[in-house]
Amino acid sequence: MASLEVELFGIRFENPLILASGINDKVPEQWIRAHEEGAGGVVTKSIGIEPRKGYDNPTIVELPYGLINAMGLPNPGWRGFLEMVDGYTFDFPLIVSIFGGTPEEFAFLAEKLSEVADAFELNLSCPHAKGYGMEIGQKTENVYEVVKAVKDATDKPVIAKLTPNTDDITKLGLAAEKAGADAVSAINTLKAIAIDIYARRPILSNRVGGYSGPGVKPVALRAVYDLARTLDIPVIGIGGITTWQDAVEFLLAGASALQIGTALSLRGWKVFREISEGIERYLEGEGFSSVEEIVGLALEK
Amino acid sequence: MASLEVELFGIRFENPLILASGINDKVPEQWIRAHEEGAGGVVTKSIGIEPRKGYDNPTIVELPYGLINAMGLPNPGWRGFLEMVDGYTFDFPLIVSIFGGTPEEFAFLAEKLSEVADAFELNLSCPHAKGYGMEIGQKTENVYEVVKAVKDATDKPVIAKLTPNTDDITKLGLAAEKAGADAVSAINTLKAIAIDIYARRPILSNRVGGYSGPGVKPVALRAVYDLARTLDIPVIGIGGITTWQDAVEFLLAGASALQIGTALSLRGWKVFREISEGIERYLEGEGFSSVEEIVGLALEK
Amino acid sequence: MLKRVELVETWEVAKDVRAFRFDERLKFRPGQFLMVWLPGAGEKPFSLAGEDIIVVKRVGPFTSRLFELGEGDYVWIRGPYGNGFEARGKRVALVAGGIGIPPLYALARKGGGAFEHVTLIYGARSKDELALMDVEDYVDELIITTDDGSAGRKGFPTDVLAERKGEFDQVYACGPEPMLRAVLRVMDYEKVQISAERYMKCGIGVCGSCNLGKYLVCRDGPVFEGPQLRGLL
Amino acid sequence: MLKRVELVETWEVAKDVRAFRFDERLKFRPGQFLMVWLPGAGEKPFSLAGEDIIVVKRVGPFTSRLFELGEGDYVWIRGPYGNGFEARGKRVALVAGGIGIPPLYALARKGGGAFEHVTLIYGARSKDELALMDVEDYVDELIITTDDGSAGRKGFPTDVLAERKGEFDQVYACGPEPMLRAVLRVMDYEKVQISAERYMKCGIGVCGSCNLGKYLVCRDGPVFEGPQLRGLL
Repeated sequence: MASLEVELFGIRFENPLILASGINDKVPEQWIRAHEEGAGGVVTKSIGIEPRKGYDNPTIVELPYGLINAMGLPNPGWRGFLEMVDGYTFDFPLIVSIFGGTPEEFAFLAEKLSEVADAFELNLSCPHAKGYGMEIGQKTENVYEVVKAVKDATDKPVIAKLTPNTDDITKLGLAAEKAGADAVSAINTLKAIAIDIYARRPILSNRVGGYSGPGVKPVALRAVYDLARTLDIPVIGIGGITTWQDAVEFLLAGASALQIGTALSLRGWKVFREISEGIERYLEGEGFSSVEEIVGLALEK
Repeated sequence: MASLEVELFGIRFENPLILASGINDKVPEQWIRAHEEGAGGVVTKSIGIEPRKGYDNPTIVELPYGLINAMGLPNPGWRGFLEMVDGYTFDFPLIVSIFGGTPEEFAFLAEKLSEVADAFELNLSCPHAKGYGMEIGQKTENVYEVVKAVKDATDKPVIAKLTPNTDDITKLGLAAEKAGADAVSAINTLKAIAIDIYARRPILSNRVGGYSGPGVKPVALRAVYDLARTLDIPVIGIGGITTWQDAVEFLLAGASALQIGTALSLRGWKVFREISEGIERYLEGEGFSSVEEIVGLALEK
Repeated sequence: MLKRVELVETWEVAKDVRAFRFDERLKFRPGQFLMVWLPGAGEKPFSLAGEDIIVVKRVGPFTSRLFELGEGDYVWIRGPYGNGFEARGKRVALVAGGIGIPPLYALARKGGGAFEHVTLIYGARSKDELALMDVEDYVDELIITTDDGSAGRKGFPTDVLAERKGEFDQVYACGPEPMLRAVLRVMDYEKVQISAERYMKCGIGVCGSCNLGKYLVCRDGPVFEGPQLRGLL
Repeated sequence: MLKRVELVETWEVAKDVRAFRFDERLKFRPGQFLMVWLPGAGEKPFSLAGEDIIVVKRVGPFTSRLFELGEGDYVWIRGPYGNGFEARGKRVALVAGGIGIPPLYALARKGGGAFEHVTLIYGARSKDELALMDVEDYVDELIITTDDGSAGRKGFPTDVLAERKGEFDQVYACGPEPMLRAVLRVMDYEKVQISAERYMKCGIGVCGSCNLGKYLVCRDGPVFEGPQLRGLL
């Protein structure tokens, strides 16, 4: 039987499928359930300094090929987060997503949350929160500074989550790598909007939002392919992964692990097991014994 | 009956639907047919200095939600183009797309082709041709220089076709406007790739290509919305427009005219009439007398 | 996908409670809900009382705005979402509290055929808050309770349920959380389906706002089987 | 969408012409074509000779690479594309030249039921270039011509057509362009369907490479009615 196990930055994952940040991952019970349902690891909702309520509804638009969302980074703040996880233990890797407005804020959060996080994912890419995410992460110098500050503040592995809303994502990846990031993850959502033709206005209360789901897959796959060709550190693939074939494409493009988000809304919890089983059948059918053997095979051609 | 007529930079279009560059527009017979089938205007395939054969096949990948292509700017060169159109006259606006590696090349082409072009569209955005298109058009200074050089070389209206593969498309739009562009068009295709999981290699001979079709619509609509909020010159909307509802969304987002490309491959020539008729029904049902009345209505909310 | 629908009828069914009928007949299961968008005012979830009806209590700015709308006005909907009740049992009780009535009204109307005998136990704070509509036509027995005794029996619907629970194969409940907890305790979490409520935003299992332990009310619910809720409610 | 298929049989049908059968049965109309991708070698269009067969002449690097493949090897296909022949007429002639035979072979096999009498007029440069396969089983009359007289009648298939055109309700033709032009002239562009060829790249109406006047061979064709081709061929 082909092995689905992967190891990244010294952490073992039962399989390469990780619950993406911001999807059904508000509380510990949901993280535990994700693992029960077949996820190899979990990224939490992004945690900031202060509690945030998030935007008013509508916060999501359903499209034929995905979703546009502008949640507004709702989160309990780091204190609330620590209270929330108090007393829980997790038998799977828990990656804590953090966001801040400055390198210092990121570093502060990493320090405060190092006890509970197996690794950190830095949200340098949320496209719809003023002063956070993409607004910081579109500049290579900021990516560098934030990663560096966090690396100085924690011994835990650090993943820089990058934005595709840029001319060349590899520049952002190189900045993260140079600053000591242990991995990059890509992509966060694409800048988008939806307008209702009868209301004649943007649907989201925030007007604009981030696009995810099957429709962004070709863009995400390209980002992963470009990053994997350029960087030495591992790339975690995110963006529209909905079927096991999608997952295999990302692995072949150089992703060492994958995050699943929107597919969970489209297809339910079963998506983790379906994708895992599909990858396993593929590996066996094509004569591979481990998922790690196929990572990046399409880069050589 | 609601009017579909629009006027842009002094040119009247029977309706706002224009055949996009690079789709079934190699020869004059195809442009004439596009008009017969209901297009209000036509943009030609991009014309350069020298003839180019384009890339080897595969040059296209069909996806569930669109296409990825890397044609490689095949074209007969400006001399071949002039020979090809010799003797033809057109009773609809003919917009000639041009590409060059420098502002001087763009200006040269505009000068040589001014006799046959009702307007020019500058290809500052093709994402898969080394030294051309996006490689130039991702930098605001280049956009400015190219537009300026072309404006100095021709009296015909000049449209800058912008790339979405950037952190903020409005910066490119502002550069074009400042240089005297008469309009911008957006978006060109998104950087993308497709990998065959059994061949374990990129499908396109050029490996990477540009993504178009329904899946890019939310990104294109956002680009148009942002541009229309920022610029004083008209915006021509392009990107995944497949149904009349899509077309209305773009108009409400601030597009003064629209280009149809991939939908022609997906749905055939009938797409022009279907979209026109849909817009007309919408205008009448919602109490508007002209398509120009709805341009940008969603910007105010 | 969001869809604009036109209101064809609206009427008052109790104090600060109105019914809204729109021009679109939805395929739905009782217990499922819609997201309703009023441009400029927001978007909220409402349980379907019928294939084309929602019943709404005025509680804040959104519902106040909705109450201003009448025939010919538009609302935007997406859904139905969630799982809905599973019609099960022959002699059943529907236990409704306050504005928890709409999904049970829908169940009485739509699920009626599958049941042999339906008892609706419906409680409200006072007489003028009872949103009965024509529910009497669809149940075999109607028992009203009010907190203040202004109609029916003074007390809670769960008082009635506690006395008669032995009669029912299945109990269906929707209402304020204290009532739902009481129903679960009375039934010892067995033979009961509960339509739960949590603060819902996206409605489609993305934002995670509506979690109830490891469940999401929008996706795993809003209807839960009693045993699922042990330790949670 | 691209799909990998396995070759289950390949065999020589004439000099430098091989048939390839794969493990996927396609729903198709005779005249429709596939795009065939060989990773690393390129992608080319081929007319379907059957639901699972293409017949290929070795003409360059791509086809040479294809000729190296045998049972158990893979090719990647997308399609079928294009419009295909419309089976019409009772007494019909199929006029094939050289490697123009596959779509007419398919028409003889699949369209046979609709026809009362099928005459295949098949010309090649010489005997060893005739890719007949088992087409004789599917036609009522087979007339061979060769340019050098090494088989059948010396001359062109259009010589035969010119003599006998009065017998046919409908003529179906595929082959080199001079032959197609001759067929069109013989028939005066009436009662004839022509499968045309142009340099095809995308196969799906995007690139415009395969234009034939205002038509695209990949989308409006490859089969054209005679009158459409007036002034074009």
